[in-house]
Amino acid sequence: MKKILNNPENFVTEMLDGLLKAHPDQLTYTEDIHCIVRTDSPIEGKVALATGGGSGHLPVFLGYVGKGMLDGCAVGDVFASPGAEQMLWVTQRIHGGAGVVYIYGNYGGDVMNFDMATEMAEFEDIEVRTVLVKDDVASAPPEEAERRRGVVGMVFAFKIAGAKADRGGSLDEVVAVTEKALANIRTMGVALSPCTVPMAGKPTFSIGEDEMEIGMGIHGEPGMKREKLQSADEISERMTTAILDDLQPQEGDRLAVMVNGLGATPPEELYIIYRKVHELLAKRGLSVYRAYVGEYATSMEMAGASLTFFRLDDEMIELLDYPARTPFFTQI
Amino acid sequence: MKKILNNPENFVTEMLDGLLKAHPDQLTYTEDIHCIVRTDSPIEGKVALATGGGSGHLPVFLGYVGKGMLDGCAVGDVFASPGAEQMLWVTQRIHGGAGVVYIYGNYGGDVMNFDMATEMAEFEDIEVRTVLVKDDVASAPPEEAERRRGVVGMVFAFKIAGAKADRGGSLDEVVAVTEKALANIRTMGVALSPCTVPMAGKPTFSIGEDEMEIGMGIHGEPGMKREKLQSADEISERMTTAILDDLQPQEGDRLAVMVNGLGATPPEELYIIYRKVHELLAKRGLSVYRAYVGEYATSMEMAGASLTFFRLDDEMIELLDYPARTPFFTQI
Amino acid sequence: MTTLISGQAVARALSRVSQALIEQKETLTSLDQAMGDGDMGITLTKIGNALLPYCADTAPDDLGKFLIGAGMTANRAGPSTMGTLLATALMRAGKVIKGKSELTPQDLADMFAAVDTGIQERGKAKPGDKTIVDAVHPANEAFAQAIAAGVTLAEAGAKALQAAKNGLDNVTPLRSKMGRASWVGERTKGKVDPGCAAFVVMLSAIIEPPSASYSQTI
Amino acid sequence: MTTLISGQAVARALSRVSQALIEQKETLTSLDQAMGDGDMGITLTKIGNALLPYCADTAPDDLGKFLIGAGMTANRAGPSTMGTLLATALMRAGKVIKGKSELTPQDLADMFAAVDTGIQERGKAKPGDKTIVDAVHPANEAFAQAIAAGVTLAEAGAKALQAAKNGLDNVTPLRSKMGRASWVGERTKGKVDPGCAAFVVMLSAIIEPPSASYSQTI
Ligand SMILES: Nc1ncnc2c1ncn2[C@@H]1O[C@H](COP(=O)(O)OP(=O)(O)O)[C@@H](O)[C@H]1O
Ligand SMILES: Nc1ncnc2c1ncn2[C@@H]1O[C@H](COP(=O)(O)OP(=O)(O)O)[C@@H](O)[C@H]1O
Ligand SMILES: [Mg+2]
Ligand SMILES: [Mg+2]
Ligand SMILES: [Mg+2]
Ligand SMILES: [Mg+2]
Repeated sequence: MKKILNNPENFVTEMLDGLLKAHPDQLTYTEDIHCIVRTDSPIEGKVALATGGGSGHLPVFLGYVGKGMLDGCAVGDVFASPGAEQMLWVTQRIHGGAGVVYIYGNYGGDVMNFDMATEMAEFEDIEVRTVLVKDDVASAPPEEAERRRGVVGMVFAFKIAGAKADRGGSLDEVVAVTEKALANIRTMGVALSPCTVPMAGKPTFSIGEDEMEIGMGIHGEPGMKREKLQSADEISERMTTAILDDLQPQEGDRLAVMVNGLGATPPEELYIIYRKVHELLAKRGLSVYRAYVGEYATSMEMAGASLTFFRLDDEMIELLDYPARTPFFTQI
Repeated sequence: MKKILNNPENFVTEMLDGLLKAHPDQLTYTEDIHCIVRTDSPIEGKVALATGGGSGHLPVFLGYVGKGMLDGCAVGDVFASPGAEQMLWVTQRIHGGAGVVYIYGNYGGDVMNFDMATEMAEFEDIEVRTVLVKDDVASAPPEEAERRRGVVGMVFAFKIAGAKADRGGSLDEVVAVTEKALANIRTMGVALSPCTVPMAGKPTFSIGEDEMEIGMGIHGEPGMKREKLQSADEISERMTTAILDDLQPQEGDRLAVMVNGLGATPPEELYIIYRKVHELLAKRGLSVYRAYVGEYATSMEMAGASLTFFRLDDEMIELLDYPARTPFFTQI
Repeated sequence: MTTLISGQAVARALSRVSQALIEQKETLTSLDQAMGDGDMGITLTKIGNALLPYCADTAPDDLGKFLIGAGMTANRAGPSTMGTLLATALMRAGKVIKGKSELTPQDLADMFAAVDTGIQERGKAKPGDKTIVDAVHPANEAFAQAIAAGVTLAEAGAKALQAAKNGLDNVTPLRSKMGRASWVGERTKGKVDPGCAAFVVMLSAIIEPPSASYSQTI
Repeated sequence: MTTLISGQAVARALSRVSQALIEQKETLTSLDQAMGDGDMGITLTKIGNALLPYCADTAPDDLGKFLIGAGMTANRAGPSTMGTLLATALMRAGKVIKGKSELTPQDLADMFAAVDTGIQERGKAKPGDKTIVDAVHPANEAFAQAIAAGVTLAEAGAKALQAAKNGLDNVTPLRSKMGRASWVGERTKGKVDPGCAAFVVMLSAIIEPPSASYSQTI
């Protein structure tokens, strides 16, 4: 896969420079360009929300910094965690006196660095709480759910936490509602082609013309299994079943559904998937309250898609419907 | 490039079915599922706007049907014009008594079919006007500008026309303001990889690992020239210069800028392009009033990007800023 | 004695055209990929697949109505440039023989002329622009001349086909000036125009089996 | 007479480690692509490239401060799992020798033990999870034993390296239980853990030239 690049070493810095030039009304940075925060931060009295992680996943992570969602983001290199110091800078800048919640994916590097940042922030009397996203059912069986990685389901967590914080929720309330949301969110995905880390210059894995990876990671790491490429309907059914088996919803439950493209898969194909998913849910007596079809968390130019279900109740619906505006996500 | 498909023959129908299931509050259809209209159409007294064209370009065309933009869209097969009958159905359904404007790209098949539809609609006393989009500077020299094809610049035309119509503009006024907008809109693009029409099953063209197409078409048709792949900065400069030479803005002019991904090119790379473009414009004393970076018109899984400049005046700014909400485009 | 072409023969000819378009799908797609968007084989196959049942199910009593209906079917099935021009051709050909149930060679010549004019009016291409017009127009002229000279239908058909092929060859070295191919510019030089090729495919199918045998089967 | 390791020797060892990480970029990247995200070579090269000027520009007077500073530099340059563990290792090693400007073999053993504990505390991996711990922990134990037995530094280093290599081999057949590789599941069996490999690279660089010659150069 060919890329439009300058020196690969400057990939992230140039990307951020372009992003700040394109959205000067919404985003700025603190200390270092790799520490993105809202222009209106800190917001006094509001619980501040931060995330962080490797680059190469736009709109994840920093694309959700904005009104009704996150306050700041520590930006790592491609597929690499940001450092603890960066996280501390973001934390200091967005803290509005009501505490900070870190919401991010369950990856070793990120966990270690956010833990280091937490220790440093608490040293400065900033109260920090962590909510880890572990939504990928493909990454570990239910009995080892704690080991699961966090993928695109985090976008729903950002949305719910952001709405709760914007409406004046306390630190405890924001943490509780985000954990409740995540307890009801599951994702499963398939990859059809690999992606290329600009500095590596070659694809992360290679895969045959008629094969697919089941349960790939959003960093291009191989999935659990490699299989023959299936039809859109088969893939949709497979993902739907895997999630429902894990989430165990009741007939009559309302869901938010997200069909996420990993990068190279066109929106047309995502809607073909959505069609089948909608049909399968209807058969089980499950209704779709809101559908999100598009690119919400990518792996550069990887082809493939993931499916996320979020079981809703009235509280979740109110927060999901709450307006938001970021450079990549606008809901009215 | 691998695709997530069922029977390729059903590609468009299944895509539309999924889309209607995902956005039942916003979209519905008339007579045939390939004729997408707003759920609230016809809107009495409002000038109605229709577009049409081949599939495979989401969000173009039908993705811009919604409040503050278009009223309806005739949907063709992948990269193929819709038929005259479909266009007529859309026209009949959206007509709110104030006339209909067809806004679409300058492609032979589409022109012939929209012309046939116009003849049929006028037979039913529906006043129809046509505004052809011809924004691609790479497709013909300035002296043959009438021959140019329409690409992603049409999104700005939809936005301006949609705002004018929503604010109560008359048929003449909507046509005039859309033509004025288009006189100030230019696009230029490069492709790095081809795309595959599902029913053809093989890529439209083949291209070497170190090559790029200058001025490709959004249907995967080859461009004017094939060259060695350049750096992001070189590509950005090349596109910027080509457009500015043609548009000839004055120092101090305000522009809307769109960096559009063709499908497989990640948002990160689009921002790297935007960075350079912003810098080059600043050097020429041109300011960016609004930047749009993302996928606004794609060619399935083609890698590459296009750049669009839209020279603004106060009237255009007011219309550009006007809110809009469609399944693919929300602006507040 | 004037050769008369029955409605059944017209329906069979249209079926052969449909069949030929389906068979030539790959070739036409490849040609269109070289300087267009690669959809031509697909579109024309769709049209062929729509016309086959149309021909089987529609009584060719009024050949005018029969062909106009075929044109509308074609436009619904494949409204690309080539599909729309084919639809236009069928409708224009139908118009000039409204009400007739069998055709004289002169009717065929009138239909051919209407097709030529119709395609030029709808598409606004001129001879030399490197489009289907460059095959249709000389073929029409050759056919008219042959019919006027009173040769057999088989000979007139052969002359028209030769003229179409020559027309295709004549424009191959040129730069395409209309449609998508015009944007490919210089790179179209030396490449066969897909529209011309499609027309040769269709015309070959019409006169094959050779039109001499038409009179036997009617 | 007790061998004493000078600050300069420590700085040189850290430079050699940096150099080795840069040189092994491709190998480490390939290993990480097979069961991770393929960034390890890149991250460790970044750290190497940051530590080289750090070693050149920073006086190793207080070796504690020197190593803690190196850890912070490493975390800034490459905060991936391996980078963060390396940073943690440097900081923990620095802590136990705070204020010292030259080191005894026992200091080295204390540092090694702190590194082992630090990595396990930060990453929460246990021996057998198939992580860097499976190379570090046995190497630490072998080194401690050797030093306690009073062998030369060169011998102790060689023993530690051998233990690290054995540790790597021992876990290769196992399934990875921590980090990204754990999600690859069964497919990690039989593949070398990239973290173990990186540790072998680093340890080899520390004791190369063989630690016997340390005492000559100090
Ligand atoms: N304006 C025109 N008039 C007549 N023929 C045209 C015109 N434009 C293109 N053509 C013919 O159409 C062919 C392409 O047909 P097709 O693939 O259906 O076009 P498209 O994909 O652009 O809709 C060309 O090879 C040419 O012969
Ligand atoms: N929790 C952990 N504790 C110790 N070592 C770990 C842990 N998780 C992973 N590792 C080690 O880290 C290596 C991968 O490092 P790296 O590529 O930097 O990880 P990542 O890309 O996931 O940040 C693995 O080979 C393993 O040896
Ligand atoms: Mg990593
Ligand atoms: Mg076409
Ligand atoms: Mg074509
Ligand atoms: Mg890694």
